[in-house]
Amino acid sequence: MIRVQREIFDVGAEMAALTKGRTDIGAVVSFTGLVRDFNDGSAVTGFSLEHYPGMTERELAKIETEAKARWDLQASLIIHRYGDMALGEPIVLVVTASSHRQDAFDAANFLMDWLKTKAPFWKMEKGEDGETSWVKERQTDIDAAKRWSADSQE
Amino acid sequence: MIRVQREIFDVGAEMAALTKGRTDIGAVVSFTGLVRDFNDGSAVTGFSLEHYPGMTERELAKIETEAKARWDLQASLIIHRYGDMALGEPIVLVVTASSHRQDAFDAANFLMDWLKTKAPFWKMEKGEDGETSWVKERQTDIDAAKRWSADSQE
Amino acid sequence: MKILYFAWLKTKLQMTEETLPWSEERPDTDSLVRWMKSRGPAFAEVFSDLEVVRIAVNQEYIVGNTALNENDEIAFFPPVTGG
Amino acid sequence: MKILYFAWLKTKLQMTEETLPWSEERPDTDSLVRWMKSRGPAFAEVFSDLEVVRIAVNQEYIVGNTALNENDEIAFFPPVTGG
Repeated sequence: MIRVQREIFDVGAEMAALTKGRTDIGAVVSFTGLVRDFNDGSAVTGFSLEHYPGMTERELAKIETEAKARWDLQASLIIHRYGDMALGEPIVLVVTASSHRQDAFDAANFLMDWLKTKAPFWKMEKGEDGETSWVKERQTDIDAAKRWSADSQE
Repeated sequence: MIRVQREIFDVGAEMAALTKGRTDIGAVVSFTGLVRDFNDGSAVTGFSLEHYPGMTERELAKIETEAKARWDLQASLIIHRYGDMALGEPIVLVVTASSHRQDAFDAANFLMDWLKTKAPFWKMEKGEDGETSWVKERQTDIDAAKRWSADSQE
Repeated sequence: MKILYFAWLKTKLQMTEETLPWSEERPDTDSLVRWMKSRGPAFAEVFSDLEVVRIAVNQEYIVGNTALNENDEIAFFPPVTGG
Repeated sequence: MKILYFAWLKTKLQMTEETLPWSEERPDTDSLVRWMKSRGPAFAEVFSDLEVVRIAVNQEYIVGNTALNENDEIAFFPPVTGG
């Protein structure tokens, strides 16, 4: 399940909804990305995310489908926000549920790595001086995403 | 932070409490273990966990300390229940917070693997016939824990 | 053809989208990029380093030169930084 | 010495804990286990396969034979299955 929204979301409520009423799920892993007050050593005072409506949903759906093909998942959820966000607010949530602990961990890790390099979102930060700047891609994110390509089923 | 308790806990509330008021945390990973209605192909109708009070807290604290030594963690939480639990209820929660996504993922994965093989808990399941049985250790858990020993700092 | 710009490309070009009439001079993405570079200093700068410009046609990333049709939606944007 | 039993050891021995007087016959964990085996059929069975019995002294796992003192807490239990 994927959702792209401007509104803030409640991590706990989303996780609870995914497993509510189910007694067949043994392991749930979540990743939450939050707006930090610093980045690369500089103070961040404001934060905004632009995205490409339409393509965002397509890419997230493709990534989720790939995760379901690679791991034994009973449920999964990706929520990604766009627009203005306050410091400390959640930006993204990935939840994976599986019978197997390692499947849930690996799938969540994979979803984040691929999302980081494929989903069309762009972060803009405001610094202490009030200047806004577009965040640059990180080599560590590129490298992290490549880990999953060696055993790609594509 | 570690907690060993009989009472049920609220995954979302625990996660929220860990990051509440903080704007320096970028990544939070959680693992939740739930009581399933089957195990190794057999139906499970009831569930109970015995533990070794005192040693449990010591082992969990040691495991958490080891994770903090290995990864850059801003916060961590381990909650483990004991006693009787209903199907679908949470058994264990591990939460890790870090500036770095991969640190949060790896630390949570490690905490679960070591907890599974070191923390003195024993599961008892009740089957469809009403018979109770102690759950046997799994080779996959032993192997999973060994992954983290190759680069052990001990 | 509908053209979309995102993030710093949008900021530099001061444009979020535009509609271009179909032209046989721009039958594919390579020729479209060449034409873009010729539009003026801001465009020349934005398209000077294609290493930092991603292209999507009809909301799919493209690999290599890609043929274009009249009703295509072409998007130019930097490497993504979400998550 | 305080002795604790957990999980199926507790079930089979029908005992969760007991206090043993200090004895020079049981100065370490190896001799304690030998003495345990001699206590009767249930004990002999429980301690027959030490591969599936873990030992903790004063709430710490032990490695190899370990010296015991009068006020020690010794626990016997199967491989753990929490989480």
